Amino acid sequence: MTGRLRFMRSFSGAVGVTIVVFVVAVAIFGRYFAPYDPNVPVTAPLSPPSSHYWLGTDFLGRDVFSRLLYGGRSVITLAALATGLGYLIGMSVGLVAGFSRSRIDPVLMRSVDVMLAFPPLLFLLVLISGAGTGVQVLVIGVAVIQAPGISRIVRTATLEVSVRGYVEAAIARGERSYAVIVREVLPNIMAPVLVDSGLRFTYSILIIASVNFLGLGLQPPASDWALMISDNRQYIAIQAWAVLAPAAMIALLTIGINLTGDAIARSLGRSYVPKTARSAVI
Amino acid sequence: MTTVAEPRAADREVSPVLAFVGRRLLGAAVSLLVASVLIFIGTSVLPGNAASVVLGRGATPAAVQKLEKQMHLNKPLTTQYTNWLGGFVHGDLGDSSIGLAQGQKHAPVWALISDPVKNSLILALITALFMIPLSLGLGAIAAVYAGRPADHAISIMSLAAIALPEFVIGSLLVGVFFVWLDVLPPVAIIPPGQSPLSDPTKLILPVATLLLASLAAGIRMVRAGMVETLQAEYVMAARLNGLSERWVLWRYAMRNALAPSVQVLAQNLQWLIGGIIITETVFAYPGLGSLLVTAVGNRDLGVVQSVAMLIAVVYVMLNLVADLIVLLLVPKLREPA
Amino acid sequence: MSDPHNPRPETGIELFDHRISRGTLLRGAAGTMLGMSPLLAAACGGGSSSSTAGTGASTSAGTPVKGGTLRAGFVGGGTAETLNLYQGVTPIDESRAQNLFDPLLVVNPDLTTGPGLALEFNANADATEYEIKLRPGVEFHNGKTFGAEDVIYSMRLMAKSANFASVPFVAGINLKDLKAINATTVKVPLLYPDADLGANFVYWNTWMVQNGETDFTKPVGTGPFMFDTFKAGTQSTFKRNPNYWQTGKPYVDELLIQSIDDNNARLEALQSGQIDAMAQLPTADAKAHQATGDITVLVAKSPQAMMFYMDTTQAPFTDVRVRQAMKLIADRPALVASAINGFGSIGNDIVGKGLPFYDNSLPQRVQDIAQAKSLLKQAGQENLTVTLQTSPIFPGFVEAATLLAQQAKAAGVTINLKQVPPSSYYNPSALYLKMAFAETQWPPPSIKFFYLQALSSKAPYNETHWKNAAWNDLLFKAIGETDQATAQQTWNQVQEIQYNQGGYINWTNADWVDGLSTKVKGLEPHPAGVLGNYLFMNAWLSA
Amino acid sequence: MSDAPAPVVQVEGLSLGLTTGDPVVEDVSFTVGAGQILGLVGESGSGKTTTALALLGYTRRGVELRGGSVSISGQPILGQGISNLRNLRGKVVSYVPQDPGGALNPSLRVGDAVMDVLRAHRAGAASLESVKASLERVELGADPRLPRRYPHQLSGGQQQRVTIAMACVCDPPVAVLDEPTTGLDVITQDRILAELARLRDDDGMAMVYVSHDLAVVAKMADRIVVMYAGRVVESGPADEVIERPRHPYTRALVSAIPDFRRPRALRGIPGVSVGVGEWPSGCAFVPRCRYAIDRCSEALPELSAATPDHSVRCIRWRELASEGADPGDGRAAATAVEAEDEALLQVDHLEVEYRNGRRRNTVVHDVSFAIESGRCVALVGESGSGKTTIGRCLAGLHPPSGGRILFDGSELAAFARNRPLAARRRIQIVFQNPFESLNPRHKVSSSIERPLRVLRGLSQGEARTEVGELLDRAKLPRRVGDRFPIELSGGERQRVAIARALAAKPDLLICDEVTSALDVSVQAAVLELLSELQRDLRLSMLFITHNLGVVACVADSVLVMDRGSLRESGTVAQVLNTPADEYTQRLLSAAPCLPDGAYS
Repeated sequence: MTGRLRFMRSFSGAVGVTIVVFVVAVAIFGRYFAPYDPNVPVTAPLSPPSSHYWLGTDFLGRDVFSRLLYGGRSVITLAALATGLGYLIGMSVGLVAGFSRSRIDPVLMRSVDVMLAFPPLLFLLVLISGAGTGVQVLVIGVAVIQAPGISRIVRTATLEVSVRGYVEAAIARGERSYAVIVREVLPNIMAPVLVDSGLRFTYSILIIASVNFLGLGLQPPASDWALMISDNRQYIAIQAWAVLAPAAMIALLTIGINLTGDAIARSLGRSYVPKTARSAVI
Repeated sequence: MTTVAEPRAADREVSPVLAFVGRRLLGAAVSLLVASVLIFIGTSVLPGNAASVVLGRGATPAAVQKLEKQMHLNKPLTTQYTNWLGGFVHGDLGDSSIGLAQGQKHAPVWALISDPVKNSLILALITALFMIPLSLGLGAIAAVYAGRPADHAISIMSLAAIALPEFVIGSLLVGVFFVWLDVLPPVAIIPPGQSPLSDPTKLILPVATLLLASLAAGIRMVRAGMVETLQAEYVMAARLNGLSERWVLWRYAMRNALAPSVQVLAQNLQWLIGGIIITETVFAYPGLGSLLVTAVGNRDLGVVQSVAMLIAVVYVMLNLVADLIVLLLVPKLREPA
Repeated sequence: MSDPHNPRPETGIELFDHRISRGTLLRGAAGTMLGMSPLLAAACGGGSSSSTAGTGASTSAGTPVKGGTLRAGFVGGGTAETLNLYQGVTPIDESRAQNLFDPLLVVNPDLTTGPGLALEFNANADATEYEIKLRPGVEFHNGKTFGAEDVIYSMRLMAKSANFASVPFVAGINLKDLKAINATTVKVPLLYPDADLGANFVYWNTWMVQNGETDFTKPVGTGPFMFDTFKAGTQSTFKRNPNYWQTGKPYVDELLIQSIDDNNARLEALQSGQIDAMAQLPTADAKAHQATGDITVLVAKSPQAMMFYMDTTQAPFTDVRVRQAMKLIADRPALVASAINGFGSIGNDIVGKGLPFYDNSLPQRVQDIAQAKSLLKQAGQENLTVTLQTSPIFPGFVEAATLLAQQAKAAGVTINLKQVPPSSYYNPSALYLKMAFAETQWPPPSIKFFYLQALSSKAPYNETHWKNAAWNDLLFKAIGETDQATAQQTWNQVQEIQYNQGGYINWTNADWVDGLSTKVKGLEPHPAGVLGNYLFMNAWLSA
Repeated sequence: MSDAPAPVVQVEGLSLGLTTGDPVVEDVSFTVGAGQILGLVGESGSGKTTTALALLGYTRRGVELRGGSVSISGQPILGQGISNLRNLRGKVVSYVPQDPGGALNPSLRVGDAVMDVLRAHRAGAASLESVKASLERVELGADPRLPRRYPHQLSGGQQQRVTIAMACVCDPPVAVLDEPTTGLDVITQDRILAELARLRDDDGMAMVYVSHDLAVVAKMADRIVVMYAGRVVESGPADEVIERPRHPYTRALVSAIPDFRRPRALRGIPGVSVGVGEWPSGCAFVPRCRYAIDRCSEALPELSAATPDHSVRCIRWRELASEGADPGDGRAAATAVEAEDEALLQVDHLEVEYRNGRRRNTVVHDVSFAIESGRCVALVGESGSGKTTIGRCLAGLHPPSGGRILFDGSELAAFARNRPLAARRRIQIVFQNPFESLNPRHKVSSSIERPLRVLRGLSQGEARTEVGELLDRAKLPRRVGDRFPIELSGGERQRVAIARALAAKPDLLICDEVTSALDVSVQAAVLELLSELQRDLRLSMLFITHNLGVVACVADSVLVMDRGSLRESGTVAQVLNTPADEYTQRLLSAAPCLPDGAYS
């Protein structure tokens, strides 16, 4: 039973995976089951759930249930893109710093410390108010916030792996550093490095939702879980479902991802819950 | 009987603690310096002429000229930077660009932000007072009872809290404690000059929101640290020497799990300062966060630069304090082999 | 007759019930605040406009009780808040100014004007010079008596370019020849004939300050409240003016203005009794609370026009038939019901409902898809596709745009929405005055003011790029016409041309919607401004 | 041997198993008298540590007690409640850990650590004097400041003495020692063993000494119990078990131990020891036993008494007893050096240093030596002597800071990547830790193919066929090719690493402590393979090790290193029998070796 499958057997791992599959399915295929057009107002705004509109209508009178089915895709793609880009940047910096073991390492790590010393939400605010609220700005901004934390983990993992026999054997064979990294180092640091990707993915969702809340993120009329929350938040007393439904979906996604992540960490034999606090990302 | 070889002579040029602290201070200074460059470039690279943007509709050519002189925008970037940083170091946070635009000769940023800084710090400190013991306590419990119901309960709760953005947590709390139970004030309006502590009931919900959002990460990290130390050899050896379980947990496992947890909790506190922006807006709490957001919106360069620098200083200080605590906890760092 | 060539601040845009519901100042207010200054003055004359929904609840029952502190919550302006009424931009600035200072002429609930610090505004035969008679025996807070010199100083201060909010109101005055005939009379010569100069001095950016006032950090005025403390973006407090010229007022001892950016927080503050009055109550909450009655919802009709506009110089809107077709596509009652929850009257494509000289005779335009289709066919524009740029700068903007796009499908017109951030929507250096099809909001003090600022040949804010020399001459004839009947007749011609050929689609005149604690009495719905046009001197707190 | 004193430790039919069901230890019984040391010997996976821990009533997570009883000086240990079990541990039976560095609380001063044990058992009487006394007992009394020191400030030897002090502070009658000296260098190990012997003689302490190193056990123990796959296969007085081993496994084990006093060809035990959960029905040693017959695997052989005091679990022990030692062919005398052909590798005045931060410390100082082709040179020294660093310099993994390395006449660049392809091909290195020598993400075949493709430029097809031959040469079944390293034992992985080195057809093979992480039996097999390869392929080898026995079995000549400098060099016979240098002499006297009469 190789490592990958073992985590499925553990109870929380199985629960985690089913939740993630359910939420992603809703996000991707939900739109084909949406009873109404998400952007068309169907009845009076903020009307309570009824037989026609299972989750009632939002502040504009649009059907919350349909918007819920449409709203997953952008949240997940944006967060995935941001986290992915963050990993891309973070991994390359971490690998170079960890593997080179030369002057570059302290220089890179000092700049990482500086980046981590910079309040991330402020960085995003300044970036957005400078470069406008395009989706690309959001993705790049969140990626740049994630990168320092990732590079620190990757560097530690790389340092640990690059003293191992099989890496030194490759170096002794005179293989080019690039080949050594890709063939010998990278495959062996993926597991520990990716374990905390769950937490990072969740954090990307949250920071995008917060930016929306501050009014700088996605623009209406896009139907997006994070935006639905910030749009309808102030009418929570009148029509709570317009906020609770998307919030529940995001919460489910987070719990699912992290249960799976923890299960994978356990199946790696070490309770390798990464040292990155949510805040380390910040 | 000759004793075994003498322990290796410790090099005594400079006491290790001073060297350690010295290095950390230097590192902190460098980080702050680079952060200041980042902040300065970040804010002054905003498109459009800063002065005309701040003046908005009143941006007649004459007014723009006057404001640019007042904001020293006509000087080369480097001099602007050195003046600003020089002033910052001496505690003069410069003027609010908006203030200058309104024709005030001198609109000190410090006057604007002295209250909000105090309020934000109070909120952060109260939250920290609860977060640190709770994170350590719950994290330890989750680790000791790893795999059993207590552990699952704590991790599910912490996962749920991580999942929700602060403003949703805030709204839910207000929904429950004000709209439904009507026991707690939903907003924390503190008149200027009055300390938030004068009316603590107003602080309950904001602190609860911050706690729920930050506690989760803290617990997860402390738990991870504890689980690893519980599997350490010296814990098994201690048990095999007949030490009581409580004694083993506290003096062997917890003590060695503290150092990594401190670093993590410091990062959590740093997040607190950043994360306060959302919570202050939700509860209309007159803190640094909401002021900063409006300043960025108004392109009030003076305020944004100074407040960002202030937050960066607090960030770096927290790191420094965490490092010093770790120094106290880990003898290896304090007294070299 | 020379044209007024004064630079017009974007006074036409009143920042009031605006989409700060998004939780921060940043989204809308910050951008809008910088982008425009509120200009809502009471128009004089004209009957009150009809309203379709949400009657104002009256709060005047019972005899006033003296004492206590009235705490009013407004959307904060952050560090941009100011006490300088000639640079004030936001409603929170307006609330402070209207309680510290006094106007020459006050605006009555029926939008007619009455004597303020000026008892009479007498024009000469050809309306090229005025003689203003001042109210005697009025004292400033520091005990100095109010006189002609103060009026002259105020007018000259208003003209300074830095005081961008007040400049347009004194643009037509020959400042050099201003003369104080005696302590209570001022001679005001004009640069061009203006039959209704009084209308300019109702708006809060034109109220009177004492002679020599320069530094507005500790302002001295003649108003009902005296300055106590001020902290930009947080809170300001004012003490009762014991010898205010309207004897017996104000009733409360202290006025406290609190900045609360987030709508939800402001509403919760009102519900939890931390403030007594709340400006800008979101329409959805208003509807809900009208039902529950736990707070008093103060609704006031107003001439504040919400409009789509088309740039008549950019295709396809160069063709007047296309413009007319678009006007026929809009289903105005549906827009009002969904976008602003019914808090507004139906608009009729011309601005200034309820203001004097407003042409009530023009038929109310209704949705006519068939006619719209045939007009488009004639113009060769079947299945037309256009882009409507909207922004959440005002509550209802994005909602109305979404709904219009939906309604246009019936006529085969595809409207693509493009949302832009509030900070660039009214920023001339970014998008303002460059958009082909967009939205705007005008709360004009008088229709004269709107046409001068938006449609005249030298109009600084010509959103529809309307250029028509003949129409321009007709406009100035109307402005200068002293005879009431001929003036009304000329104004009707001016408005009819706009009604048929103009680029504006005015779908509603939105109401002011605010919230009051049930304890607050004495504040009446008032078309001129939020919270009963800020008349806190009338407010008193019942047990 | 003194007649059996009253037994202090009484173990009857002890059985333990995994919570998932598989047995780990089955029906183990033995007794230990006061002042007696019982050696519990077995390879990894034999269950010796689990048994030892059971004496303290401790089972690791996932292991549970199945049956049997343990009583120490009359007190039953198993089945006790946690509270009174707690005051038994340390007072009645104590524990000395294997890795002292890890077993001491890093944030606690050593004095306080000892005080903790005292305080746990004698609440009132815990005092500084008794701590000082217990430290003096283990000769740590000289330095008054020592109790205030932290573990990281002590040497390995001192740390172990502290753990022993902790184990004896309450004067327990019995101590369980789990491989206490494996992590230590030979000289320190010798002193610690002397210390333990003194405790036994002066204080009459009974000890259970768990170890995989038969040489050390032979030196210390009065009685020896040999375990294989969770069962006792032989037990008896130490000298009898070493000199007249009855069970085939014990015999093979004794003959697999390299002994520098009698250089002899080693015979490893083929195959791999049985893991938990894979126990066969009959005798577990059948798959690896030379004398196995069908009856062996029918039923589990009983533990029968060859003499009243020496029992063995093998049905054929009587026939084997008469057969006597099979004539191990004595190792051919070191082949005389052929004509003084030109040295393959020449190292002149090598200097190497490590830089951390600003401080530089020299690790290798002015070392010169040569390796002729076809010769095996052993590089011997304790950890920290610089021997591994020299190996890494030759392999191009660490740049020397002085001196020259000539290979086949031409000077070698410092880093491998700057060396010509030929040099990179002709020098190969095999590392110490088998679990990190192969990339876990690649199949064994692709790990071996890599050098074929990179260094010899073979095509995919050619490389695939050659892998098979290389596996045969390393005595591994070909099916190993498509398995992952995780599925192989330590010995098998080391053989794959050797196959990978051979793939490049090297002339010089650097072996950096290749067998020190392996069990004795597996070590012998690997050494056997290396000698064979060296003979067949006329390979020259640099064999780095700290084990003098291994040197005697494999090397032609020896270089002795101490703290970075070369102390002595010469042929194996010269250096091992008539050492000139004082350090070498101390090394040889301290190194544990089998008694003369040992079975060979």
